[in-house]
Amino acid sequence: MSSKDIAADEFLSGDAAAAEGAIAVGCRFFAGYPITPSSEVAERMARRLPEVGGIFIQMEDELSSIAAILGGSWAGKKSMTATSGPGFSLMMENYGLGIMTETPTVIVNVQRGGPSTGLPTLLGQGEFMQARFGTHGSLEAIALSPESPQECFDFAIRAFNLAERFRTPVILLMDESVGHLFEKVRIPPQRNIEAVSRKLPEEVPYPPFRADEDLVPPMPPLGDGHHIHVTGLTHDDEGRPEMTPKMQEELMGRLVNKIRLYKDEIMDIEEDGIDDADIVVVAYGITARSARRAVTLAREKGIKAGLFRLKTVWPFPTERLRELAEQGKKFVVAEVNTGQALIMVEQATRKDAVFVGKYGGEPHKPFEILNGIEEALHADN
Amino acid sequence: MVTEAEKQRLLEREAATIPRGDVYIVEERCKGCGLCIAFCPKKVLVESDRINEKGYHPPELVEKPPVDVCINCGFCERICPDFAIFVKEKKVNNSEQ
Amino acid sequence: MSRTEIKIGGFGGQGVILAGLVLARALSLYEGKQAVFTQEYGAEARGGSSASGVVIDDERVDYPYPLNPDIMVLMSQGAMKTYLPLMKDGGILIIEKDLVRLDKIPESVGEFHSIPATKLAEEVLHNKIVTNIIMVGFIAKVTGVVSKENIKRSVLEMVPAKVRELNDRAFETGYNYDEGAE
Amino acid sequence: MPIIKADKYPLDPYLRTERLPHVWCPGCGLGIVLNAFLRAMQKLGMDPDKTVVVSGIGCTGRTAGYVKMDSFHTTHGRAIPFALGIKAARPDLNVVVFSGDGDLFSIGGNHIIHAARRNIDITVIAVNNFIYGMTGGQLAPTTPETSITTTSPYGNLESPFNMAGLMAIAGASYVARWTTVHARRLEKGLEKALSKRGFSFVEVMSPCPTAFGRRNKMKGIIDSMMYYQKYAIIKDNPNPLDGVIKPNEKFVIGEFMDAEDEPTFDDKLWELTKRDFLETSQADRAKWILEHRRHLETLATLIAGENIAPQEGEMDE
Repeated sequence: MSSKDIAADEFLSGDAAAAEGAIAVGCRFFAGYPITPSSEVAERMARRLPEVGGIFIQMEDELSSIAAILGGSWAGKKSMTATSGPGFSLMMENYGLGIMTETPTVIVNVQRGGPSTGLPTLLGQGEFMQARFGTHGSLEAIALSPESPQECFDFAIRAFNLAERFRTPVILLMDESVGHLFEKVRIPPQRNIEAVSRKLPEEVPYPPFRADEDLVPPMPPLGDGHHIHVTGLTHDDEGRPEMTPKMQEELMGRLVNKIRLYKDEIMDIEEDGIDDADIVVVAYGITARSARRAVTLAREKGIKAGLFRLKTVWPFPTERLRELAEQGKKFVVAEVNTGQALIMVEQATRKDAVFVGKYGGEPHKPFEILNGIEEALHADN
Repeated sequence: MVTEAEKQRLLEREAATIPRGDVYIVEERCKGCGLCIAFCPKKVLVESDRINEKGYHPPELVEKPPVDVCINCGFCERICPDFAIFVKEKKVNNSEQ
Repeated sequence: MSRTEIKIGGFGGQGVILAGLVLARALSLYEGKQAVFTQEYGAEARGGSSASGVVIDDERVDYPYPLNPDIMVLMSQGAMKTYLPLMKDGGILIIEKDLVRLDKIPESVGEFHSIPATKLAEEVLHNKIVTNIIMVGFIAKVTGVVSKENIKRSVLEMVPAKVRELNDRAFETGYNYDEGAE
Repeated sequence: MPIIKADKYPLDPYLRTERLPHVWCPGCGLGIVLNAFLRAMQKLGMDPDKTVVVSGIGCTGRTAGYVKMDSFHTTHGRAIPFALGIKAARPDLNVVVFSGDGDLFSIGGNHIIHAARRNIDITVIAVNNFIYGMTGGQLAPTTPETSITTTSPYGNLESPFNMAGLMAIAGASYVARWTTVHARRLEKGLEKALSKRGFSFVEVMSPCPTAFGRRNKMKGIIDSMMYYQKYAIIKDNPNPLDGVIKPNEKFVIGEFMDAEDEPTFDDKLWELTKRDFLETSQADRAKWILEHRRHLETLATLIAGENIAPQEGEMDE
C-alpha cells in the first residue's frame, strides 16, 4: 500500500500546506517568482512537482509567472502561481486576462504589510479589496481565506475545484501569519480527495466560449483540431474579437452571472455562536483566530458575542449579514488594514460597525478585539 | 567536354521548358498597395482602372505589346501582403510561343 | 492540559527556530496535542534576533502566538530583555547560562533552570551547531512537557541522516545535564 | 491574357478566411511575413492542428487572429511567457510567437531575453517595423536614431536595440534577420527556425508606410519597401555584434546564430520528472545539465569571426 492510500499527518507551514493541497488536487504546473512571505510555496513546489510528474518553473518576474500559468492551463494542466503583495499587484493585468479568457487557475497571495515593499516578512491583509477589484474592468472574483495550514491545504483543493468548475482564476488569499505558522495537517488518502476537472467539449471543433446552460463553456484542449482563438479583446463565443457595446453586455453578463448565480454554492462562512449573539465579529485569515479568542473572552465576561468568519471572502455574504443586522445585532470588523471588509459589512448591514484595524506587522492581540466588542456593546446603533 | 551541338540541344530544351504562369487574384482582398506591380521581375502587372468593393485598384496584366510574360516565379504571391494574388504554372511548348 | 505557551528566544544562527519546531512537531504528531509553531526573525539571515513560539492545547488553538509564556527559554541577552517581562507568573524560566546575564531571578518565576548549552556543544560535541538540540533535550527533561521518546523521534526525523548520531548525542547531553554538578 | 479571378488562395486552409481582408494597412509588411510563415509550415508539412500561435498586442499581435490553428492573442508584452507555459506543459505542440518589436523588446523585453537564455523550444517571429503602429506611430525600442515619430518629433535621441545580436548573445539556438523584400530567403529562414530545436528567433524588418515611412522620407508604400532593398547586405554567418541598424546606412541581414541541436529547456523539465533522473546522484545530474548547453562556444566563434574558415587542425587527416 502506497502512502497515498492512507491518511497521513504532517506538521506543515501554511505555505507548504497550500502547495501540498494543490498537488493533492492535481496541480501539475507551477510558475512563480520568489517573494517573501510566499516563497515557501514555490520552494515546496520546486521539490515536489517533479516527483509527481509535474513542471515547476521559476520565472523572471510575476508578470511572466501568471502569463505562464495561463498558458499551462490552456495546455491542459491544473496550474498555479504564488506571490505576495507587490507581486500580486504585478499580476493584476493577466488576472484580468484569465477572467476574460475563462482560464481556470489558482493564484496564491500570501499577504504582507504594504503598500509597496512595506513589511516583507510581516503580516498584512491589505489585498481584500484588490482581490476583488484589483484588475481593471468588470468582474466577479472568487477568493478564499484560510486561517490554518489545514485550511491552506483544504482551500487549495477547493480553489482548484472552483477554478475548474467555473473556468475562472481563483485567489487563495492567505496572509503572512497563516503562511508561516506550522500546525498539523491531515492529508487524506488520495481517493478521498475530490478533484473537479474542467468540462471538455464533446464535438470537434467546439467554440472555446460557447457556454452550456450553467453559463460555463466547456474548454477545448489544444492540439485536437479545435483551432480555438483566445483573446483578451471582447469576443463572441468563437473567440472572434467583436468590440461592440452589445457584445460587451452579452459577454460581461455571462462572465459575471456564471459566478453570481452560484454564489451560494461558492460562499463558505463559519458562524460560531452567532444565533444568540448581540455582537457579531467579522474577521478572516489570521485575524479570525484572534477574534475567536476575543469572543471566548467576551463570553467569559458575559457578553454575547459570536464569530462570523469569512472562509470565502469573495463572493461576499451581503444577504446573510443584512439578515443578522435586521435581527438587531451589532457588528465589529477586525482586519489588518485600514478598513476594507468594513466597507462591505457596513454596506451589507446598513449600519456603522466598530472597526478594529491594524496597519500591519502583527496580528491583533485578542484583547484588542475584545475592546472592540465592548465598544460595540455600548454603542447606540 | 560539351560539344557545340550538345550545347545547342540543351539550350533548345531549356527554352522549351521555361515556365509560364497564369496569374490569379482574389480581388476583394486586394488593397491596391502596388507591391506586386513594383516587384514583378518581368513587369507583367499594372494597376487597373477598376475598383474593388473596398475602393482599391487591383492589378491587371500588361496587354500592350511588346511585353514579357509571367514566368511563374511566384514573387508576386510572396510580396502580396493580402493573400490576394497568386500564380499557377502553365505548361507550354515552343510552338505556342 | 489547557493552553500552554512556550517561547524560545535568541539570535539568528543559534537554531531557536528548529528547537521550537521539533518541539511543536513532537507534541502535535506524537503526543496527540494541538500545537502551533510560530517564528519571529529580523531581516538578517544571521545574527539578528530570532524567536520561536509554541502554543499547545487539547482543543483547537485559537490565537496561535504565545501571549504570556508558561515556559520561557532565553538564549541571548537581547531575548532576555525583550521576552522576560512577558512571562507568566509561576512559569518555568530556562536560560543559556553563559549568554544570559541575570542579576536576580524575578520573584514571579516559579522554576528556574540554566544550562551552558553552547559550551557543551563546543566542548563535548565539538560542534556548535547542535547547541539548540542540547537545549531541546534539557527543556524536555526539566519541563516534562513532552516525553523523551517522542521529542527524540521528532529531532531525529528532522535532521539529515548524516548528522543523526551527532544530534542524538547532543540531545542526550542536554537531557542528562546535571545542573547541580557545577 | 487576362488576370484570372479566384475566390480561393492557396494558403487559405491555414487562414481564418472569414476574417480577411485583415486589419493591416495597404503596403504593410505584416501580411508578407504571415504569408512566408504559412508557406514555411506548408513546406515542412507541419500539422496546423499541432501548432499554436501566440501573439501579444499591437499590429503584429493581430496575427493570431488570422491563423486557423489554436491561437492566443494575449496581453501586451506577455506572449513569450504565455507561450512558454504552453510549451512547457505540452512539449508535443509546435509553439510559435508572432509579435512586434515593441511588444517583444520594450514591454516584454525581460521575457524574451530570459526565454532565449533558457532555450525553450519555441519559434519567435519578431516583426520589426521601427515603430508603434497600432497606437499611432510612437517611438519604439527599434526606432533608428534621428527618426521622426509622434513621440520623438525632433528626432529620436535613443539608440535602438540590435535585436538579432541580443538574442544570439542571450542564448538563442537560432537567430536570423531578413526583410519583407527578401521574401524567399525569409521563407527559408522561417523553415529553418521552425525545424530548429531550441529557442529560434527570426527578426523580420518590415515596412510601416503609414506610421513610419511617411514621416521619414519614404514617400509611399514602394519607397518604404525599397529601403530594405537599398540598404540590406546579406552576409554569411555575420558577427551578432554587427547587427546594429543605423538610419540610411547599410545593415546586415542573414543568420546570426545556428547552434547545434541539443536538449532544450522543456526537454530538461520533463527529464526532471523521470524517477531515474531524480534518483541519480547530484554529480550525475550536474554532468547531464552541463553537457547540454554548448551555445557559448558557438557564440564565441561567431564573435571572433572564425566560424567560416576551418579551424587549425581540422585540415589534417
